[in-house]
Amino acid sequence: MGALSIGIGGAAGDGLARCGDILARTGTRLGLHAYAYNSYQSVIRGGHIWLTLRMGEDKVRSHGDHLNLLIALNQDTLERHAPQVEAGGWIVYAADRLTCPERLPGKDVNLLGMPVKELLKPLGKVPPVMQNSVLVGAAAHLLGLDPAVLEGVTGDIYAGKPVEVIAHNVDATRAGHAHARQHTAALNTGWAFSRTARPFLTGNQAMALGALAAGCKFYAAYPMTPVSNILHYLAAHGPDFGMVVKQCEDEIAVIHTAIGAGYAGVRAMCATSGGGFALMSEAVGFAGMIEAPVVIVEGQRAGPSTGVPTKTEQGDLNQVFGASQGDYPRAILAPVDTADAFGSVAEAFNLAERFQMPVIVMSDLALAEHYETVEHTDLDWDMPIDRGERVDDVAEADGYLRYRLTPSGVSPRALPGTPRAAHIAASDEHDEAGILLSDVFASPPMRRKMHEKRMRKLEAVAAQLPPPERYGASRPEVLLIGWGSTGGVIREAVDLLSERGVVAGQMQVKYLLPFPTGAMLEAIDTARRTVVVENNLTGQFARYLRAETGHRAHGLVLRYDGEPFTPGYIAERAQAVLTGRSQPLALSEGEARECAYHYIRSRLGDMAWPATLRRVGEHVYGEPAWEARLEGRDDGHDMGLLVIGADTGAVLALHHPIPRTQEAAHGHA
Amino acid sequence: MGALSIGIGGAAGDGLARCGDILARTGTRLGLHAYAYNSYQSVIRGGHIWLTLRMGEDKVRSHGDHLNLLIALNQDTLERHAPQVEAGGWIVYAADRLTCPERLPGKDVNLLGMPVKELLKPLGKVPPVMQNSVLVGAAAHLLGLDPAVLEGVTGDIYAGKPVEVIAHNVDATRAGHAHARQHTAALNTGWAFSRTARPFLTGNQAMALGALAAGCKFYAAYPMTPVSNILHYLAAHGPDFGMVVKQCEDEIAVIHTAIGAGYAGVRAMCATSGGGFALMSEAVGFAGMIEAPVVIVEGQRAGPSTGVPTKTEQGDLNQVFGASQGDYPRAILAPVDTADAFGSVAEAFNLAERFQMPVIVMSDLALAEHYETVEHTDLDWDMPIDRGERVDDVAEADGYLRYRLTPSGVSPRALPGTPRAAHIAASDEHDEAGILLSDVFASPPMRRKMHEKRMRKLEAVAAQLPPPERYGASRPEVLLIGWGSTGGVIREAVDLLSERGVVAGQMQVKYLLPFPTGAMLEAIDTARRTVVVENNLTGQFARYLRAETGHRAHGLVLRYDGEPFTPGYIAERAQAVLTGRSQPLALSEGEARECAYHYIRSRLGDMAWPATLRRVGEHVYGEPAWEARLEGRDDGHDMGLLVIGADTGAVLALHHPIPRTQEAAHGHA
Amino acid sequence: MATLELPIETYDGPVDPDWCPACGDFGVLKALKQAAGSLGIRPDDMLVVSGIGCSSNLPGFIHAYGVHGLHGRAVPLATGAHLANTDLTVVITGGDGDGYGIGLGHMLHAMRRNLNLTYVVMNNQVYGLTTGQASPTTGLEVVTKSTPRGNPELPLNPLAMALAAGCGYVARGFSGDVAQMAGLIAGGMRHRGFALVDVFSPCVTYNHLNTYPYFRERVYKLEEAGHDPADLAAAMRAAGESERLPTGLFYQVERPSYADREPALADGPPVKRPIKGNGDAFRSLIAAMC
Amino acid sequence: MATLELPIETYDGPVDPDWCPACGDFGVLKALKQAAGSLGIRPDDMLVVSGIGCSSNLPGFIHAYGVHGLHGRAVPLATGAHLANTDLTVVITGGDGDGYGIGLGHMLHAMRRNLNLTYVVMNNQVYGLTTGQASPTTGLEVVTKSTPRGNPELPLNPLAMALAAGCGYVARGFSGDVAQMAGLIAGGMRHRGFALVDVFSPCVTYNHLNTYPYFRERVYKLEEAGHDPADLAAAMRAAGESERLPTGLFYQVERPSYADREPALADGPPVKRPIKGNGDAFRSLIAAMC
Ligand SMILES: Cc1ncc(C[n+]2csc(CCOP(=O)(O)OP(=O)(O)O)c2C)c(N)n1
Ligand SMILES: Cc1ncc(C[n+]2csc(CCOP(=O)(O)OP(=O)(O)O)c2C)c(N)n1
Ligand code: SF4
Ligand code: SF4
Ligand SMILES: [Mg+2]
Ligand SMILES: [Mg+2]
Repeated sequence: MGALSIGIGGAAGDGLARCGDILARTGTRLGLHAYAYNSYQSVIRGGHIWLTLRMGEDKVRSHGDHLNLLIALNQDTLERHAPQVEAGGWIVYAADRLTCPERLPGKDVNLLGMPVKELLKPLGKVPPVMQNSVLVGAAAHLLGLDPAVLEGVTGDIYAGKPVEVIAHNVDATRAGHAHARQHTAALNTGWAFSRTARPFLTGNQAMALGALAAGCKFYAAYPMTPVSNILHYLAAHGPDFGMVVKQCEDEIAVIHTAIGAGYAGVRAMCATSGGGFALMSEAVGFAGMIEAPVVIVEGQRAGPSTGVPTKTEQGDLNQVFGASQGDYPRAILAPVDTADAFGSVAEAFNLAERFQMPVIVMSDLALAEHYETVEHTDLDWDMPIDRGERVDDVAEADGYLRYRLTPSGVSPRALPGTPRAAHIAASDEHDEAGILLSDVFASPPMRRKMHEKRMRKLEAVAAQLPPPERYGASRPEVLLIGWGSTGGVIREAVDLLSERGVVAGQMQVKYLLPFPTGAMLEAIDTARRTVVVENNLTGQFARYLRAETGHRAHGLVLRYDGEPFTPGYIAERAQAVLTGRSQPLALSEGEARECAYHYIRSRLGDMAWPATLRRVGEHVYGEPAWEARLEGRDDGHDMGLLVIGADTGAVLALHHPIPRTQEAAHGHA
Repeated sequence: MGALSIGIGGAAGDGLARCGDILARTGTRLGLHAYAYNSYQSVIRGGHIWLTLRMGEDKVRSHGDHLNLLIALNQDTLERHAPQVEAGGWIVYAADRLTCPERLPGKDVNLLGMPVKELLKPLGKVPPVMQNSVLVGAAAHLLGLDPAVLEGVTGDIYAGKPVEVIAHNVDATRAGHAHARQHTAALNTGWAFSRTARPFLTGNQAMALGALAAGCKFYAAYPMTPVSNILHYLAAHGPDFGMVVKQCEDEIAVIHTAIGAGYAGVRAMCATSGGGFALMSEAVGFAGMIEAPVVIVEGQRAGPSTGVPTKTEQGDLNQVFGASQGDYPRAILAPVDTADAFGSVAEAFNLAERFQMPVIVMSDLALAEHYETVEHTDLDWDMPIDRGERVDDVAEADGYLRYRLTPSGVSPRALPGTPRAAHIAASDEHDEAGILLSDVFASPPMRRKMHEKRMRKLEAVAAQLPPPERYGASRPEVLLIGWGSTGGVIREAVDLLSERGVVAGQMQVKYLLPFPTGAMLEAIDTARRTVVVENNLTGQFARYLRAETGHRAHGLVLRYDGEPFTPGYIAERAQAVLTGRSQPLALSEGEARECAYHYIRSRLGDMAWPATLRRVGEHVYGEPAWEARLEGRDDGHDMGLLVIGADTGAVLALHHPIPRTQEAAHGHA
Repeated sequence: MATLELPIETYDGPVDPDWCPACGDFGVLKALKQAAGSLGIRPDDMLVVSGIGCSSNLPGFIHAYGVHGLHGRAVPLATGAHLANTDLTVVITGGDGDGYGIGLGHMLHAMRRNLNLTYVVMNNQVYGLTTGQASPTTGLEVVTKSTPRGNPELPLNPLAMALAAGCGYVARGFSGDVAQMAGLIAGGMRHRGFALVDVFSPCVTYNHLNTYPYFRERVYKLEEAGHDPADLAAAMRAAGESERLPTGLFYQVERPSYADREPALADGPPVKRPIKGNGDAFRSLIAAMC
Repeated sequence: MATLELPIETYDGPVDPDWCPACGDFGVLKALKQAAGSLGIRPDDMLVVSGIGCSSNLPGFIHAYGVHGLHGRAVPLATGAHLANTDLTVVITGGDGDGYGIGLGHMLHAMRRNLNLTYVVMNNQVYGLTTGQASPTTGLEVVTKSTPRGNPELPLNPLAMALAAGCGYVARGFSGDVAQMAGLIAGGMRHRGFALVDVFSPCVTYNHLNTYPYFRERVYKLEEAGHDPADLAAAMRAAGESERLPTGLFYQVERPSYADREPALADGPPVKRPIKGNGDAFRSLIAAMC
């Protein structure tokens, strides 16, 4: 059997991340590959959190399209996700707290309602979240995970907590495992369990490790989802590597502090998300102008503006490309997966120092926060380090020209403190010595030559970058073109298309600037159709591709509701492009149900749920619509009809039911 | 005779702007058209300032390529510009202060050395700048300007100064005029002098007036070249129109203040240059998200970073297009000349309010600061005003949905204070009522629909914008494509090409977003060759054009030394494209001379000047080079040889001369 | 607390707050409603502006006009809305990170301008929404997610800063005492000019040091200690206390507000004036260019 | 002034200043050279960082390492350079608009962090380089290009702000007294932590109110008036004076600097440490992920 997907749902504060962590670590210690994505909200307690963990014996590159095992921590989760469990799958929940109405699960789906209170009784008075460990134990049994390893992992995950907490959790998983084993057989996964553990980490952690391995000695940050974890990680571990970690008062201070450190001679990095990067943008051009190295991580999240801060998007390409006024040299890299996140950061430092310029590494919430197993060799401590041309001493006073107009555009750098090389690095245009051209010594031709010198550096950068990697058929019917973090999921989509008989290929762009125009055009030439796949509304990369190559993709697969792609989503829409069908914009039934949920929860509280949906024509409401019948969650009584426009998504009407008393009266009349 | 160009040169603090002003106003009051461009530096006193004033009977659209009359306020000006005066032209200067060596002027150039001290003697003790009025008087005579009008203008320009200052200046112009008339005849300009005065104003003033006419009631700003004058102008006059003018502590405060005012219901504007806009960029997306109207003027200057703050460039297109994270609706307009600057601002307000979004008006230093005559009808107080759909009262409490999901994407707006329409406008994604989707009420499909609603507004904007204006031949051999401020100079280049027998046309793009893709493709189809003309290094617009249309221009005419285009510069390089010649990147002789000047003035002071230049091959220095022979400014003695790389612009060597004493010794040996 | 002109439910928002149970911000929300009710401000005439943070979510939980702005920028946003429509009562709500960190400069400049705004800062001495990093008011040596080896920075003293910046109304409340806080906020709303109400508003999830009991043990009321709010030096001294923690009105002085000095506001709020201004003035500007 | 360890010409820059003749900034440049000379700081070990403004052009006119940064951002830029190489003597120079306007927040946070930086602000109470608009220290009612009907804002009191922010070295100089200023700057450079030297540095072109004679009539020296720089309350009082204008050292207190508290600096400046850190620590981080 291939990979299996486990979904865990609950509210913020339900301790859901830890459930996932324990299951995943147990699997990975046993030698499995794993991939975990957590869909959560910007709220500290409450809401609906949905974690998907996919595990298997081969490399897992996305959280997938399936649901084989559901762990429901609350009623909401059962209601929303039980119908999604596939045939042969299982639903695990606390039977003494939740009820799983019969109508919810599909055919051949098994229920494992656990008597949580009873199983926990031997432990004495324990907090309600302890249910989680019981359910995790049960799930571990279903997955055939060795209970000894499970117990070890549980202990490790709770390390640092009081001993009785650790003991209780270990006991609870054990109880859950034992009870499940008594009542049902494990799934037939066919997994062999090599028991060689791979590192299981997030993109953020990979980047932090990449910085440490590259010898970065300065990290400045201001907290912002989805990159705050880099700060937490480096604040905890950086000092052991001689790294100064500085939280600043805002992102403007962050980047200037990093540039100051880079100018003074250390490898310096900072990270932020779109809004923080907007604030930094003036300084990015400044670094380009004074030719100071600095590495900036831009972790995209769903915008515009504050947007949906805990959701993913690839919507900042325009911003990163356009950052700061004027033209200046810089490179933009978008790592294609977790392993590449490590390498890209390390590479960014080499580019930044060799070419004395800012280098931006574009990540996004999905890459930054999802966990994935990588190989040990992907995290290479001994990567090559190139610090660029330096001047360590100057014989003659006044003999040093910081901005010498060289054919390569690179002017050897003297750090402050270097004897006899004192000079000024100015944000104003300057001459070879650094003397300002903006003031009395204006000189249009000198300005022109200095500007050309800086930009000339990009020619050498372009020459040294490897071409984008290609996957799949060499003469594909459809070439999927992606950029950055979607490398894994698009690859799975290519495999899926192949399974469905579509000859497909993939070009995943990592180097956005300088852009691999030649290689892209060559790849495009081999394909009958091209489809750009990206996580945003306007197709920013598709436009970018056209700007750089003139090629207009035959179709786009976009997603901009905050969720990351799945292979099935991509494959289905790519096939639609091939058959000339247009991308659906109207609300699907599932989406209409979620819209109804949103309306109910925000306006009517949690007594109702959208029991059934019906599509109606546009004659009444001016557009086709979905009618959701609302029912009481307790006894299924009629709570009215909610009408949602299928095109606009607008709530077109809420028809209240005839009040029960009145209805009764009618009945008796 | 057509238009004539008058050049006035001196140092900052020499009162040069006023000279130009008096001459220009005298001409425009007499019915002439005029265009003035001032090339200056970021220094309060000193440096080299060069003002070009071009006047004639027909509309003048650029400062041109010629020099017919030079007014030199210092020796530097004579040295640098006397050789540029064309045959039949004149050089006016204070003969008792400066000397004009014979070698400088070309053939058929006339010198008018004025005995300034003598002419000023009757006025008693007056400051040295009074020379200016004498020279202006002389120039007015040469141009055939009515001395009575000249005196009136002088009085007006000095209005507000002490009466004796006014009187002295009037007397000085009179004396200059009289002396010149005694000694030489006026030029034969053939000008008829209709004596109907047109407004003579800068792009900044046109924008400020546009805002006043559009009913803008709030202007926020932070000083920054080249838009500070909008602040000065509106601070002085805005309150008479009920406009609040607020200088803030930085650009971030500026834009938020403007957005706050726009949200609260007044028409609000702000202006900045590239660096300030970078700081504003986060907020631009915020305005897009909460759907608040605001107008932002981005006055570009030579970047990157602080760059050359008093020089022009069109280098911020990438930044403005890419401003802020994520996708959000907004419009970008780039007025094509001074008259259009007025109309564009007014139009921007209508777009901003009708579509409830930020609108950015892109200007640049050349447009912002050059003076030009426009027609009275260009500055129309009675322009139409469209304030968009509003809700002024809501019958039922809770009946109002601020972000209603409408088919057009526009949701009627209720201002704070409107009864029963209280709601929240959030930078987080939200539903129709404004309730946040980022927190407990997350809903991917609602997010998708709200995102689509906002972006849908741009379809209606695109539908209502007029296509770009076209000039010249309908089936041109070469179509010059420009954007924004270069409308006038490119038009003159088209005329020049036509004169030279090249069938040329022009498309000047004003609406950058939404982009007129269809109209552009049609225009491109009519031309054999396209050449994009823009004031920056990388051809930002050419890339933009390719992104929007797929069309790659056949050639580019770029300029990025800080100076604005002239018709001749464009025509010459466009012709080079047609004949397959590549754009020259090596330093021209004139540029090499300016580089030598820069080196001399910054390193050696002002005793030397680069007397002659010689081109040498690359065998000695690794690249072809210019050898500049330096001579003493006083007696022409040898001061050495300066070698400047023609490709890189680097100073390759400075060979000191054999010291004079030594030389003398040799001679005697 | 004075009797309410409008009942507190007048201001009940469209959704329930999603703060953690027992978060200090609940107290602030209640106090703000009481303050508005005590002054009888209609929800339609009130505008609540915030930045980003747990505390900055407040405008979503009150029935009034609201703008949930960008992190750190509530003050200039409120400034623009206020100057465009001086008839609105504009209140700013936010956190210590938002207001005293990234937004510090804006706040201090607004104070010296004496803009007619009331600023309520829920100072929980931590970044709540981003899950617990050090804020500008986190104490020296305190361990947080971003300072696992102890905070190396001296905390900022917001009240001292406000006093030094010339703020004309400086007060401090505590979420454990809603009645006092409501009075302080109402006082700020009545005050002609900028008013700062700093509030000890415990973050029960990420700050286990500055808790309700921590404050209960330390707070005392200035009004009960004979403090004279007209005495700037005494206010400065009180602001400097760190063993016991004074609450109440530290300082108040009346000066003309910015709006009082702005010539363009002489004829009323710009939003209520006709869109077209003075055509004659326009024509004379054009004439001056000829 | 103490005798010079290095002659003042040591610091002569590559070009002559292009300030207007008699601009107050000439005095500051001279005082800075004297201060550096008195401490014997080699130009190669000194870094002068600025923002944008006439005053911020200073690093171009002195022989030392210099960064002419962005408007308002000199403080964080200097912070990074300082922490990367704590062996450098880092001085920040700039104007009132740059430092007290757009850069105010950065400065105040740097003060509470007690970063080892010396900040010299040429406070000419106007925006010079942009040709004469109101600055945060322009007086109430003063007419400038941006306030043709009089400035409606109270000026900011930089010394009071610095004192409230916990700055450990607060001084004021006057361009008319280079010797005193040199001493104050040298004191700031010697001080372990953040030092502010605010300077009355007249803009002779755009400020015709706060001129040399204006200051000459009003200044007096704190050291001659028996002021005790250890007394914070007295410093605050002196900062509040507006009739007579005290110059000299207002306040000084020694506290550990930020660098003293930063664990990563324990083994010396990061720039001097080997590029590769601790491989074993790296491997144990990886192990913890398995
Ligand atoms: C420009 C920008 N940077 C960072 C963030 C991330 N962010 C959101 S809230 C917050 C801190 C909030 O702290 P505080 O103001 O104290 O509010 P609290 O949550 O503690 O109430 C940060 C840093 C952001 N939204 N925008
Ligand atoms: C982001 C940004 N905004 C605005 C400017 C324009 N600007 C340059 S200098 C300056 C003011 C300088 O005033 P101050 O700091 O007092 O220096 P001074 O010239 O008076 O010495 C401004 C606003 C800029 N360079 N960058
Ligand atoms: S995290 Fe803290 S501040 Fe945020 S809601 Fe919870 S208790 Fe309140
Ligand atoms: S404008 Fe003022 S501050 Fe600038 S150089 Fe001149 S006198 Fe000095
Ligand atoms: Mg907080
Ligand atoms: Mg100043």
